[in-house]
Amino acid sequence: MSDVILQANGILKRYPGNIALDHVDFKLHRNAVNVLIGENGAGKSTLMRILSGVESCDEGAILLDGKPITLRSPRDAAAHGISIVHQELSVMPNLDISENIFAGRELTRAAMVDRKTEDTQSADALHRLHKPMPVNAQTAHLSLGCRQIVELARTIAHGSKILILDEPTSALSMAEAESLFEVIGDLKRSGVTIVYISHRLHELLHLGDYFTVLRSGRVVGEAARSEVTRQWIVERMSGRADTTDLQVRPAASTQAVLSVHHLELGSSAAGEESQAALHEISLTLHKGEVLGIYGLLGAGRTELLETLAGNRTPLDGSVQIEGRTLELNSVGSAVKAGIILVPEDRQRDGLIPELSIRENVALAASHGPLLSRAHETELVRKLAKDLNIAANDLELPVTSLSGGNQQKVLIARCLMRNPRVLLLDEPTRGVDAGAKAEIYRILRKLAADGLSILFTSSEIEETRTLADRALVLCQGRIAAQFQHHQLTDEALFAAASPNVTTGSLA
Amino acid sequence: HREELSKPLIAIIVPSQDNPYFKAEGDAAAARAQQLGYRTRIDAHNDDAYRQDNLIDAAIASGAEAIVLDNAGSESSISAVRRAKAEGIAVFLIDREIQVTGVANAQIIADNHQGARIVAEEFARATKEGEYAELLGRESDTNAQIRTKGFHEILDTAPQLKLVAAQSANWSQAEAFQKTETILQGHAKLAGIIAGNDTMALGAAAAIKSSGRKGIVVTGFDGSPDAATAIRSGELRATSLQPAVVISRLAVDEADHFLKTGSTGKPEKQIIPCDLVTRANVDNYRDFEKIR
Amino acid sequence: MTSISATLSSSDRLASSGARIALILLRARAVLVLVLLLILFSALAPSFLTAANLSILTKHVAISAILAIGMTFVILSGGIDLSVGSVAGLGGMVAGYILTQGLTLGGTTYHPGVFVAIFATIALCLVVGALNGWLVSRAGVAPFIATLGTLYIARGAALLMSNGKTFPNLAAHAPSFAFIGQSFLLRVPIPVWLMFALFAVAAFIAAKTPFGRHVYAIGGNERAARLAGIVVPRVKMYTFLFSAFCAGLVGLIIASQLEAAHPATGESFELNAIAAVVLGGTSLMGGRGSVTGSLIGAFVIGVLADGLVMLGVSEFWQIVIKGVVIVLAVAIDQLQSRLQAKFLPLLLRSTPGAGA
Amino acid sequence: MTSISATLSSSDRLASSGARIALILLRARAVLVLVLLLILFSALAPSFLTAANLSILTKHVAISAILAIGMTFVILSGGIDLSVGSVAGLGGMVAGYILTQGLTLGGTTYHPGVFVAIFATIALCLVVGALNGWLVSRAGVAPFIATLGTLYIARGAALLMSNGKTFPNLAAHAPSFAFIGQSFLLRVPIPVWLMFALFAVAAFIAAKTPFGRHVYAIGGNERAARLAGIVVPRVKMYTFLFSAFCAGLVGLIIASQLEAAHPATGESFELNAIAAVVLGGTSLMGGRGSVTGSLIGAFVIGVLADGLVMLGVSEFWQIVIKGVVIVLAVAIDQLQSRLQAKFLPLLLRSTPGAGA
Ligand SMILES: Nc1ncnc2c1ncn2[C@@H]1O[C@H](COP(=O)(O)OP(=O)(O)OP(=O)(O)O)[C@@H](O)[C@H]1O
Ligand SMILES: Nc1ncnc2c1ncn2[C@@H]1O[C@H](COP(=O)(O)OP(=O)(O)OP(=O)(O)O)[C@@H](O)[C@H]1O
Ligand SMILES: [Mg+2]
Ligand SMILES: [Mg+2]
Repeated sequence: MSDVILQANGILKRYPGNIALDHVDFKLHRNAVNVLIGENGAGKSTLMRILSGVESCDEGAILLDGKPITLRSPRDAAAHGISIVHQELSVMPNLDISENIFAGRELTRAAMVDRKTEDTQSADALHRLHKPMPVNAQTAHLSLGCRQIVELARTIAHGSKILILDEPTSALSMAEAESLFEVIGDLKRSGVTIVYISHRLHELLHLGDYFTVLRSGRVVGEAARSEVTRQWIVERMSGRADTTDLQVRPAASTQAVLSVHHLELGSSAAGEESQAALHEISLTLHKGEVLGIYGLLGAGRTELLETLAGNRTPLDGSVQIEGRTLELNSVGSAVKAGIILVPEDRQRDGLIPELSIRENVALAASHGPLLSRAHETELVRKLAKDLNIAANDLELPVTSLSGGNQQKVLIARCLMRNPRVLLLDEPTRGVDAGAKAEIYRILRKLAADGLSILFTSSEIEETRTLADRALVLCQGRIAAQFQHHQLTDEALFAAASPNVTTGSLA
Repeated sequence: HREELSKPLIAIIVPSQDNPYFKAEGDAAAARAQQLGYRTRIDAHNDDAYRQDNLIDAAIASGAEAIVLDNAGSESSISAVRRAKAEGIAVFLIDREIQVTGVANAQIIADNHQGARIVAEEFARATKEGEYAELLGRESDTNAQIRTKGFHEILDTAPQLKLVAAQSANWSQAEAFQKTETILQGHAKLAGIIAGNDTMALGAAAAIKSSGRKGIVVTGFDGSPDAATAIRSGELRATSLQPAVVISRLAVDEADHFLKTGSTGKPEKQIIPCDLVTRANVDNYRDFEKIR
Repeated sequence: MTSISATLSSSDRLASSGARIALILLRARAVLVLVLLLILFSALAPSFLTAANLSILTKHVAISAILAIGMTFVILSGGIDLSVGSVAGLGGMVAGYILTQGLTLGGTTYHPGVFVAIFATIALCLVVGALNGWLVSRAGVAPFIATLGTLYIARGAALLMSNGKTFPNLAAHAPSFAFIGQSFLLRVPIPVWLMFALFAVAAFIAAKTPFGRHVYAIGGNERAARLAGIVVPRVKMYTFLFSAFCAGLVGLIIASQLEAAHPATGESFELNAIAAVVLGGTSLMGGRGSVTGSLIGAFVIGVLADGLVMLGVSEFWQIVIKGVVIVLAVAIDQLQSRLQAKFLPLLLRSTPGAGA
Repeated sequence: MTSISATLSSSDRLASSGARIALILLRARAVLVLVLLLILFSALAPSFLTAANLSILTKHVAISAILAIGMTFVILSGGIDLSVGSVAGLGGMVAGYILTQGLTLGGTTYHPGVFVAIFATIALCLVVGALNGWLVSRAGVAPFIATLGTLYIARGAALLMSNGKTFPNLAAHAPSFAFIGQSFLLRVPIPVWLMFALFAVAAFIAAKTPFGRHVYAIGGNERAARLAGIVVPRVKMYTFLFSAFCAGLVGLIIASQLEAAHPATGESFELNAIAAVVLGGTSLMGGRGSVTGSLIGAFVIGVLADGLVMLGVSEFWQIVIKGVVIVLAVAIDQLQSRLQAKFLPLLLRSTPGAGA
C-alpha cells in the first residue's frame, strides 16, 4: 500500500471576511509524524477541522487510502479512525475526567454505560501519558494543562489510525510535553499516523518526519525531515516579524509608576476555571518602561495581570501607583487609578461581537451623560489612525476584522481612557506576522511617549523583541529577572520550567 | 386555640376569592357556620377541577365533617364529590349543580338558567331593536355555557334583535373593556351588550363611557354591589341577582341539621330563583341579599 | 500588510452592506408581519382602518408596548422579567387603596391627592424592581427564578391589599385620576402619549447614552463588559427598575381606564410583553435587538388581538393563531439569519485579499 | 513534574471531595427544606402526619413530580419547556374525546378501547413534543419562545376539540379508564407508582446511559459536546419528546381522577414543574442537577401547597409564601456555592505544589 494514507486535494474554505484555505493540497504519510507549520491565522486549524469532520470545505476532496470519503461530522471522522485534539480546549467542565474521555463514544454493556471499563481504560490512557490523575475528578477543577492532557487521553483511548494534535503542548509544561513526545513515539511505532501542529520549532525539529508549511491559506513548502532545517522553516513561514527598527533600551526614567509588594492570590478550584495561585509577587514598573513577563501556560500570568486590573481580589500584598496605595477591589477602581488590561482571550474576555468597531473602542469611555457620536467617531478615528487599524468603516461589526486588528481595537479601547499603566496578556496571541510587528511598534511608541507597559508572553522571541526588562513567572512565583541584554532562549526556558530537561532542545 | 381546634370543621370551597360574588358566598357560609359553632376554612379552586380535587382531598384528610362546595364544573366535579361521600363526609353544593343526584347531600342551586332568561328578557325590553353584542365568561366554565344558553333562548326568538358580535372576556373587567372598545368600533349602531357577569358588564360600561356613545343597554349577572351602584347611576340597565347569601346560609343550616339529625329534611335539589335587579328595585338589595 | 488591508477594505465594504441589509431585513420582518396583518384586517373588516379604531387599537397596544419597552432592556442585558404582570396588578391596587382607603399613619387617616397616589404606586413597584435587581445581580439568582418568585409575591400582595376585593369607582373618589387612562391630548389618548414618550426616552437611552451601550455590552459579552470596567450589577439593577416602573405605569393606566382596581389584573401580561420583544427581533440571549423592534412587536400582538376580535374569530382560534404567529415570526427570523450566513461568503468569493 | 502532579492530585482530591460535599449539601438543601416543612405542618396540623393524608399528599405530588421529571432533561441540556401544562390539558381532552365521541374514520365511528385512547393521547402529545424539538434543534428558535408558542397552540387545540366543553363521565364510557388515576396497588395509588416508575427510569437514564451523559455534556458545553461527536439536535429532540410524554401521562391521570376531561386543565402547571426542578438544585443554565433533586423539589412544592391548605392559610398568603420559598431556596443555594468558592482556595492554599 502507498506511503500516503490520507490526502486532501484542492481544499477551499471561506469565512465571512476572509479565505482561510485557498486550494490546499495536503498529504499524510503513513505512521509518521506529519508536521504542519504556519503563522497564526495561516489556516492550520481550519484544515484540521475539515479533516476531522467538524467543518465542511467549500471545495476539494479527501481521499483515505486513495478512496474518496465524505466527513459530515466528527462521528464520520471517528468511523474512519480519525481523531483530533483541538487547539481550543473543548472539555465539558461539569463531567469528570473519564466521562470526558468517553463523551460521545461511551462504552456500553446492556445499554448501560460501562463505567468500570471506562475508568480503567481512562486510567491507563492517562498512564500512557505518564500523567496519572483520579479519573473521577471534575474537569472544572483541573488546570488548563491537565484539561489538555484529558483531551489527549480521549484520542489515545479511542485508538485511532490517524491522530491530529493541534498545538497540544501550548498548555503543557516542559516535562509534560516531554512525556507527550514519548507517547507520540510509541504511537508511531504502533502504526498510528500523526499530524502535529505547533509554534515551537525545537519540538517540530525534534519530532517531525514530514513538514508542510502553510501561509495565509496556501501550501508554501513540503519536505521530509532530512531536507528541513530551522532556516528552511523560517524562510517558508517568512513569519519573522520585521522588528529591525525596534530599538529597545533600558527604562529611560527610574521613576516607579507601579510597584507591587508581596502580592498573594489564592488559587480556587471553584467555577469553570481553575486559577493558578500567586506567591510573594513583588515588582516595580518604571515610567515609559516595557516589562515582559515570560512563563509557561499555567504559570499564573493571567492571574497576575487580572489581579492588577482589579478583576481578582488578592489575599494579601499591596499595590502602589505613583506612590499612592490603592484598593484593588474592582476593575472600576483600577481603571480610575489608570491601570487597564488588554485580556488574554480576545473572544472570551475582550470583544463584544454584537457591537461595531467604534462602539467596541469607545465601550466604557463615557464623556458626560450622553454619547456624542461625532465626538466619539473623531476620537476613535484618530486612535484607529495612530494604531493603524485597517478598517475603512468604523461602523462595521468588530468581528469583521482580522485577529491583529481586533487586538488593536482592544488596545485602542484602553487608550481611550488614557491609562498610566497598560497591561497586556499575550498581546499577539492569534495575531499574524505583519500585525505582530506593528503591535510591537505601537507598544514601543506608546512607551516612548511615557506609558508604562506590562505584558505577558509565551514566546521567547516576543519577550526578547519587545521587553526592556523581563520577569519569569513559574508556578505563581517570580523565578528570575533579566535585563534586556540577558534575554536568551536557554535562560528563559531554564527559569520558566519547574525542572528543566534541556537535552531535547535541539 | 385548643378548643378552637376541637370544634367540628366545615370546609368551604368556592371558585375564587377575588370575585365579589364568590367572596360574599364564602363569607356568608363561614359566618353562619361559626355562629353555629363550627370551625371553618375557605379555599378557592379557581375553576380548576383538578385543584378542587386536591382541596377536597385536603378537606377529607383534615377530617372535615361537611364540605360546602361551589363546584368547578358540573361533570368534572362528580368524582371528587363521590370520593368525599365515600369518606363519609357530607357535601352541600351551592350555586352550581352537578349532573348526578344521590351523591351530594344537597344541591342548593342558583338558577342560572332562569336568571339568564329574566335578564335577557329585560335586555330585550330595553333594547327594543337593533344590533347587540354578547360578552361570554370563560367559555370552558359551565356557568358561562348555561348563561349564554339562557340568553339565546330569549334573544334568538326576538326577531328585532340581531347578534353582531360574541366574544369571551374570561370574566375579566379589563378584557371586557378592551374587547368592548374594539366591538364598538366595528358596530356603529350597537344598541346593547349583554354580559355573562357583572365584572364584564362593568368593563363594557366603562368602555362605552370612554367612547362617549349614549343609549347602549348593558346588563350583567350576579348582582354585585358594584353593579348595583352602576344600575343606580344608569350605566348598567339590569343584572340578575343570585341570592348567594341565602344559598350559603341554607347550605350551612342544612349541613348543621344533617350533622345533628342525620338528614337535611329537605329534597336534595333546591333551585333558588335569581331576582332581576333594575333601577326600580335596586334599593331592595344589598350584598347579594334581598333586604326588603 | 497590503494584502491584509486589501482583504479588509473589500470584505469590509461587503460586510457592512451585508450588515445593513441584515439590519433592514430584521426590522422589516416585524414590520412585514405588521403590514400583512393590517392589510388582511382592513380587507376583511371594513371598520378596521378607521381613524377612530386605529386610535383605540393604539390605546390597547400601549399596554403591552409599555411593558415591552421596559422588558427590552432586561432582555438586552441577557435577563428576563416574569414579574411585570403581577407588578402591574399590584400597582393598580396600591393606587386604588390610597384613593379609596387613604393612608393611615398613627391612627389618623389622610386622603392624599392623585399625585401622591401615583407617586406611591410607582415607588412600591420600584421596590419590587429593586428586589428583582438585587436577587439577580447580587444574590446571583437566575433571572427566570428570581422574577418567578416576585411574580407570586407581588400577586399575593395585591390580593392581600383588598383581601381579594376590587377597589370600586375610583372616579368618584378622585375624578382627576381618570386622566391617565381616559383623557385625550390633541385627540390622542394619554396612554398612547405615554407609550410614545417612553419609547422616545428608551430608544434614546439605548442608542445615545453610555448606559444603553453598557446594556448591549453586558448582553453581548458579560465578562468582557466587566473587564472593560462596566459595573455590571448596577446596570442590571437599573434594567429591572425600569421594567418595574413601566409595569407600575401600566397598572395605573388600567385602573384609571376601568375606574376600578382589581387584584387579578395583569395576569400573563408578561408573556405578551416577552413575545412582543422577541417578535421585535431582540434575542433572548441578549446583546442584539432594539426598542423600536419591541414597539413594532407590541403592535403586531395588539393588531392581531383586536383584528381577530373584529372578525369575530372565536377565542379558541385566537389562542392558536397567536401561538402560530409567535413561532413562525421567530422561526423565519432564524432562517433568514442562517441564509445570510450562507450567502455572505459567496459574495466574498472574489475578494483580492484571498488571492494576495 | 513531581511537584505538579503533587499539586494536581492533592487539589484533585480536595476538588472531588469538595464536589461531593457540594453535592451532598445541595441535595441536603432541598431535603432540609422538605424536612422542615414536614415537621412544621405535622406540628401545626394534627391530621397532617397520618398515613391517609401522606398517601393523598403523594398522589398530589405525583402530578408535578412527573412533569418535573420530564422537564429535568430539557433543563439539564440547557433548554426549557413551557408547554407541558397545555400539553397535559390537550392529552386529557384527546382521551376524553376518543372515549366519549369515538373515532370517526370515513363515515363510520369506532369506539376503541381504553388502551387505544391512551396510546393515541400519548402519540399526539409526542407530536407536540416533536414540534418543540424541531423548532429548538432544527429551526434554531430559542426554547423559551418555541415552547411559549406551542403552549398557546396546544391550549387552543384543547379548547377547540370540545369547543370549550368538558367531556363528561368518562367512567361510564370506559370504567377501566379509572384505573390510571384512581386505583391502588398494594394500597398505594397508581399515579404514585407511575411517578416512582418514571423516576426510576429517568434516574437510570440520567446516570447510567450514554444518552443521559450526552444531556449533561450538552448542558455543560454544547460546542465541546458537538466536537466530541454527540449528535446534539437528536439529543435535544429526545428531551422534548420525553417531557411531552410525561405531560401526556399527567393529562391522562387527571382526566381519570376527575372522570372528565376539562380543556383548561393544566394551566400554569409548567411553572410548578420548573420551580420543582430548580428547587431540586438543577441549574437553568444546564449541565448541573439531578432527577432525584427534581423529585424532592416536587415534594417541597406539593407539601407546601397541601400543608398550607390544611392550616387554613388564606389562598393569598399561599401565593406569597410559594414565591418566597422559591426565591429563598435558590438564593441560599447560590450563597452556599459562593461560600464554597471562598473556602476551597483556603484549603488549597497549603498544597505542596504551590510551595515547590
Ligand atoms: N469560525 C471562523 N469564522 C471566521 N473566520 C475564521 C474562523 N475560524 C478561522 N477563521 C479565520 O481563518 C483563518 C485561519 O484560521 P486558523 O485558526 O486555521 O489559523 P491557524 O493557522 O490555526 O492559526 P493559529 O496558529 O493561531 O491556530 C484566520 O484568518 C482566521 O481568522
Ligand atoms: N483560555 C482558558 N481557558 C480555560 N482555562 C484557562 C484559560 N486561561 C487560563 N486558564 C486557567 O488558568 C490557569 C492559570 O493559567 P493562566 O492562563 O493564568 O497562566 P498563564 O501563565 O497566564 O498562561 P497563559 O497566559 O498562557 O494562559 C490555567 O491552569 C487554566 O486552568
Ligand atoms: Mg490553530
Ligand atoms: Mg494567561
